[in-house]
Amino acid sequence: MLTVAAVAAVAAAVSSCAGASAPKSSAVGSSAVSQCNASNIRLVDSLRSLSNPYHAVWTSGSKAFVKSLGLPSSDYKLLLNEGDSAKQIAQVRTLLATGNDHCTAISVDPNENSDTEAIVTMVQKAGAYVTVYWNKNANLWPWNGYNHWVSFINFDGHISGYQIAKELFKSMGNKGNIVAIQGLLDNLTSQQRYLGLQKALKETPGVKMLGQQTGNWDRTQALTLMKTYLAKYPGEINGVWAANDNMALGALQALKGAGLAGKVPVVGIDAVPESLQDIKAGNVGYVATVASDAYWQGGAALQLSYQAMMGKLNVNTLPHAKRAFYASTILITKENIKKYALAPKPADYMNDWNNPFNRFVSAIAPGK
Amino acid sequence: MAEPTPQVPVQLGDSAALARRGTQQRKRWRETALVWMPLGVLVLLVGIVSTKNPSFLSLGSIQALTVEAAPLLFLALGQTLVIMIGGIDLSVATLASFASVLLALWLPSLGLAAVLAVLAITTTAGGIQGYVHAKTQVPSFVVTLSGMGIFGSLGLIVSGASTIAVTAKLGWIGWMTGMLGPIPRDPLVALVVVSVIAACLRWLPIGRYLLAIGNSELTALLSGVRAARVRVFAFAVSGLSAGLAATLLVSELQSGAPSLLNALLLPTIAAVVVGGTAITGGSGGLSRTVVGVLIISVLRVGIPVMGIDPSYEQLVYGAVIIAAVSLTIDRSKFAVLK
Amino acid sequence: MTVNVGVSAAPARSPWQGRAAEFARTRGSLIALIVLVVAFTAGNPRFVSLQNIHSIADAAAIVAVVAVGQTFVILMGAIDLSVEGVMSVSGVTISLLVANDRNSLDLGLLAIPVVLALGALIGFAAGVANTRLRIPSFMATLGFWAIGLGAATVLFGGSPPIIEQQSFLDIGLGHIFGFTKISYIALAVVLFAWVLQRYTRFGRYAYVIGGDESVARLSGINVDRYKILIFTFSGTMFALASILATSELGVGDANTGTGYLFTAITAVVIGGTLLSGGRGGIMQTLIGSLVIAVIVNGMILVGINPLAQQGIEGAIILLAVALTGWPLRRPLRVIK
Amino acid sequence: MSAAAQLEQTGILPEDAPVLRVEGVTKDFPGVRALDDVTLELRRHEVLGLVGENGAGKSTLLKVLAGVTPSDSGRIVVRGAPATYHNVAGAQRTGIGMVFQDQALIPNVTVAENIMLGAEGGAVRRGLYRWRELNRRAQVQLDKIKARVSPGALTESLSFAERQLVELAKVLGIEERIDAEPIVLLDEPTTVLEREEIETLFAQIERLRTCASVIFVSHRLDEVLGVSDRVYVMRDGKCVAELDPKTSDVHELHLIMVGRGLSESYYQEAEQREPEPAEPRLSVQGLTLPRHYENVSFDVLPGEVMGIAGVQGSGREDVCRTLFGALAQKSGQILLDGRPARLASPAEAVQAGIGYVPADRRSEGIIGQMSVAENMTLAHIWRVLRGLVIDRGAEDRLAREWIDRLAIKVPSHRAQAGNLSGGNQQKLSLAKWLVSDRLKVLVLDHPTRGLDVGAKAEVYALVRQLSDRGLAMVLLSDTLEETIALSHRIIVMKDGEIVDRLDAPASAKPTQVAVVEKMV
Repeated sequence: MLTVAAVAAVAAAVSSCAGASAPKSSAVGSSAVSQCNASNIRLVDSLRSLSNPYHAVWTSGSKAFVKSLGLPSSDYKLLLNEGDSAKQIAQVRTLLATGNDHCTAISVDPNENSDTEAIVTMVQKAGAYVTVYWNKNANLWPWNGYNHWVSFINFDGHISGYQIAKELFKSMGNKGNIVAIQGLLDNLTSQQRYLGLQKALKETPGVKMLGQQTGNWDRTQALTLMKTYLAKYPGEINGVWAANDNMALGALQALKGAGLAGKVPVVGIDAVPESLQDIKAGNVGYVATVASDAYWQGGAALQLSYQAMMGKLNVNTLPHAKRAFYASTILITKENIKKYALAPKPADYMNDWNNPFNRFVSAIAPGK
Repeated sequence: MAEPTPQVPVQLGDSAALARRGTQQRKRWRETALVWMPLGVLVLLVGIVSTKNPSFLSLGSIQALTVEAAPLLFLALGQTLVIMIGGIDLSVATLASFASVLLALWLPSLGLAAVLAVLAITTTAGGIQGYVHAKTQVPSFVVTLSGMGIFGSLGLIVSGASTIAVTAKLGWIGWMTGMLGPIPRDPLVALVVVSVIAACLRWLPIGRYLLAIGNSELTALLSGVRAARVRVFAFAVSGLSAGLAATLLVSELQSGAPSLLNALLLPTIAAVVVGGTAITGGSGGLSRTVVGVLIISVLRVGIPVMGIDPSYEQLVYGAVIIAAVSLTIDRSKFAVLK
Repeated sequence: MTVNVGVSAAPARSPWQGRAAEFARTRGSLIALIVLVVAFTAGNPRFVSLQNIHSIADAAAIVAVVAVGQTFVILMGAIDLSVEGVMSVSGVTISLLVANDRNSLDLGLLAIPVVLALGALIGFAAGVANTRLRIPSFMATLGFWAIGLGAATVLFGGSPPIIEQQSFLDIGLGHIFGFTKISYIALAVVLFAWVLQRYTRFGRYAYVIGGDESVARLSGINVDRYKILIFTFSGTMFALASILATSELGVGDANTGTGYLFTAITAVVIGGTLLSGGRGGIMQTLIGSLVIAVIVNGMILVGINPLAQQGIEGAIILLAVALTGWPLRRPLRVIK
Repeated sequence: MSAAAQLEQTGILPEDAPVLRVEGVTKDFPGVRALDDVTLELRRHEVLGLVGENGAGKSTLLKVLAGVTPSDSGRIVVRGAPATYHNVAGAQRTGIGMVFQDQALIPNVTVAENIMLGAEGGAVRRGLYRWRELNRRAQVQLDKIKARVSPGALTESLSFAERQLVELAKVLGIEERIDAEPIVLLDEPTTVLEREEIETLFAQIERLRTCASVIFVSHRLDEVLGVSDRVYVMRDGKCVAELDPKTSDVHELHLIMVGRGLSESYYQEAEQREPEPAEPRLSVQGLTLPRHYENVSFDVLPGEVMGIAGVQGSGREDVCRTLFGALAQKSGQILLDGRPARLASPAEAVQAGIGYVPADRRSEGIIGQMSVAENMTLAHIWRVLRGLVIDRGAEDRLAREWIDRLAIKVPSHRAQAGNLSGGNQQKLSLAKWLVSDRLKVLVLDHPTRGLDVGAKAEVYALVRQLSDRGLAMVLLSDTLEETIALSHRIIVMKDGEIVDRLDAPASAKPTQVAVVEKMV
């Protein structure tokens, strides 16, 4: 059962998690209930593109969830912005202008921090409901006048970055040199993950970081970067820390090319199928990754917005802790790989979808 | 088109006169067709989208469309001038992102001064590119390509590679967004600015010079036109429009980020060309660009609401662009087509 | 983006000026390359270590292949923006055709010619759009950029097909004297392209069309045919580049092409090929590709702040192009 | 139809049968009927002269014959068989080649490639160029016209005249290419050639007579009469007369061409008034630009026309470019009305009151896409500014005024300049300067190049008026005759230096011989 894994993974969170387990859906019914039915309900994802595995898995999760509600697949709408903020906002705006907004539940992965405020404001005006992942401006909070913005869910980059770093160091015997490959430099998550790495480095005096550069989340760039690292520090690199799996896999290719695969351990984040396979195989030195569990994300956010829309969840009475929180991530290593190597089955997720707060880890409080 | 002078037909004989009238009518028809073609394409697209999803014609939806079009229109405004003289500005979107960062950083402390400062900076930045391009005789493509990199880096460094939220004094730019009765403000602001520039091109010598340089720079030079200055002007306006686009977006998003508008570069160029301005320069104008921007905007927000499988959107976009351009461009404008 | 020099008004350049200009245009990039190498070596001696030279070669290889295709297009005064589209769709396609974890087609290395044909087809289509529909190459290829990306997304279907064809992966991973096979293939491509440029109508007519298209028509040359051929060739080169990149990545990535468009064009321009067409050539493009690879690699080796890197790259490029073009400057010279 | 078929045809053709017959060919362009039911024939081994004013349809006819532009109706019969080609390549296969007026050469490839362009034939084996063979074949063509040009040279490095010769060599290539005798169309091949080059050309035409048939178009009527066996005169797109050169002369020819006689005072020499001695308008002192010209000094009085004679490379073009700021001088100075003028750019030259009428008006004189009025005010927009704003009304008035004063034939002042005939375009590129009352000096760079007699006469008249208006003019001309006739004084340049100065008062014009011997 996933929740258990989550608990095991993030020991620190146990108490809070237990304390915050599924809310009794006894909130006052809203006017929306009656008028919303299969014909006019819209469950909407606004994501970057289908050309990256992460969002692809996300959508499959969303689709499975919609199905689980017994709604026709035509009720599910997917908006792709191809990394264009203006486009993402425009798409949401048009969406709200072309349908019954009181029966529209939205889940957004904002392209930039900046997009969030514009989107939630529009949604608030239109009377739809939205749940937001990953990105928002530090000073923007759902409880500041947005009772149609159900929750902001993030995954603590500090923790993930820290966890994989620790695993990496462990596999290196806590000594030696590493190189780091960062994500987009102007991306908050990427920065958090890097801070996590630095925390781990402080704790582990034996390990030294030779260099850190950006691979812009991109596999090819990471590949070239790793080659350059290998040339810059021949024979000195004992480990590779990458801010996501995509880049970790790119670096791994470079190591393969240099005949170092398996000798130099690699870690990443996101748990894309490929890295899971590598961890499972265990022969190429892929030590660990972290799952924010895109499949779950797809369903969970829609669920929150949907419940609010149907009046099953009263946003106004929801405690701040539940309107902006870090959800649990799962550290995946050789030990627990078996469970995650295979494709996700909706059945495993129903519980965590029906009780979206199951994966609550900690509140994101202002000034934190 | 001109009516024939009295003496010419006499000289040519009746048959010729007839022939002329025929050919002239054909030519006139072609020209009118070309003027209205972009508009036709726009109507066609809207028609197709709204048959798939009638609510696309709802007031709200149309408002949404025009709001989306506003920043694009600003960027396309500068791009149009540059393309009119046969150049291209690849830096305009990145410059706008950079501007958004500066504005977000300065607005709280400086207020209006921040807005003016940012506009001044982007205008200068554009002008400098034009100057370098004119003086070093390096193609605008290369100059602005490097500009793209430079402004990108500046944006990252100045912002410390993060989004800057505007905490105070938003009022100075806030008025640009929101509604004025049923009409959204953003497109209004954009339209006003565009009309002003358009008026300048129509009534001031600079407009002549732009076209002259686009058509035959050598003749312009030999007629004493200071081409370098005109270049600087075109790129400066491009910079200014980048600044304005940034201002608009910051006022809408209440924050700026080092890659906020980067993705708008290609849509901008596409808009200008779809509008019917020849990529080789020497023709076209802002009115055409306005239509072009609307076409592109319809594609950007229209395709998703048509209920096409999202994974096919890019395919459709590309195909429609080609189709649209093949209808709207005036092929008589380029002697040889590259 | 066109250059024309007035027949009577533009002052005739005196011979030595001409030679200086010619020298700068053809050798300038080489000088820039040398200067950069010296500078970076000063910054970090490791720069000239054999291993680093290998990684520079690999980095330059794929760019060079793309740039070779782009060179002929630019020589005739056009431009091909479809690079990233073609590369992306080719990357996904090849990974689906060789042995992979998604399907059981497994054409083996036979997949390579198939994908090359795909690239050729897209190039051909772009060429037709350019010559028959009479759409400027800039816009036509812009459209095919999107189309390529779209097709890639559709084929990609959510997760990257993992390649299990060892013989194919070996292209990217196998080494000969330290250099990956990619480098050798790229070199072969460059040499082949040089022969095309010097000894075939395909190459010579690229210059002719770039020199004066209407005259070419007057001389009874089937210009459109050669234009289409050249776009077809560039498409094929982009596909090849994508195949190499994919063999290196080991998976079909729907973003294989990301970043290659501007990099390749920059390589061509730095080499001294004029965007206006008619001037330049393959060998210069090769040097241009090396310059880019050296800049990117060198900045990392001397440890320049990641935030500043793209800016510095841009500045260096502008500087290089401006300096190599300096002697070409003339009053009344028209550059767009 | 195939070359082989034509061979049969040629085989059975009687000696005097026409190799080319044009039957009722008609061609319409937007706004004008360029060819109106033209019928003519070209006999074997003859040189056929074709004359007529600009816009009479000569060039159009040649273009139709060369497969550049299709005709609307009528047919062309080559060696007794109706021609089916509809492009240049086809025409060449049929044996028809043309030397184009505006040069048809690729600047950035070698001379050899240009000569063999599109007909590399055996020089390309299995798709691969054999450069030595290509150059050899090109050399053969160049030798025919004794052109001292290396096949390996880059075309753009050649002088304009040299390029013209390469052009001719390119066409002569047809001889070898097809198995029938070629038909060579020469569209004003002599316009830019220097004296001795013209001689070689005519020698070449003589040679061609023995192995080909030639249609020769030129505005220099004496040339045409000298070289042709028969002469067709065209007017308003029709063939209006066929003459025998031996029995007709320039005057008769001109009479038929323009419908009016060639006035005795063709150059209006009677109109030439000697300028009163005065402070020189333009004074050039010790102008030097290494490798271009050395220590050039001369004065031009108000109302004076200063002709500069010299062969290609004499440096006279460069001097003019310097005067107009298109080329910077190293040392020396230029005075306007006694005050030193800084002319670092054309813009500054215009500011200072210097105008420049370029030889290549299409690409340097006018902007085809813009209206006549816009072209006129381009250089002096301030003439029609009210404050900062263009006063369209004023612009229209100004344009109309000058259209009338120069008798420019144009449907309307808002018509596109590109649609005007050559002569009218030239008038326009003059008007561009005349609209300014601040104009002091006018540089005329081959002002009558490619114009027909009628248009030329008008330009000459104009020049006289301008000198009456007190303008100082510097004149470069294609023909010595023109230079001598128009100028008050002439300086002769050679190898970048002034070698002689001659006075040319209306009463006592120097002979061409006197000038030529100094030039070469």
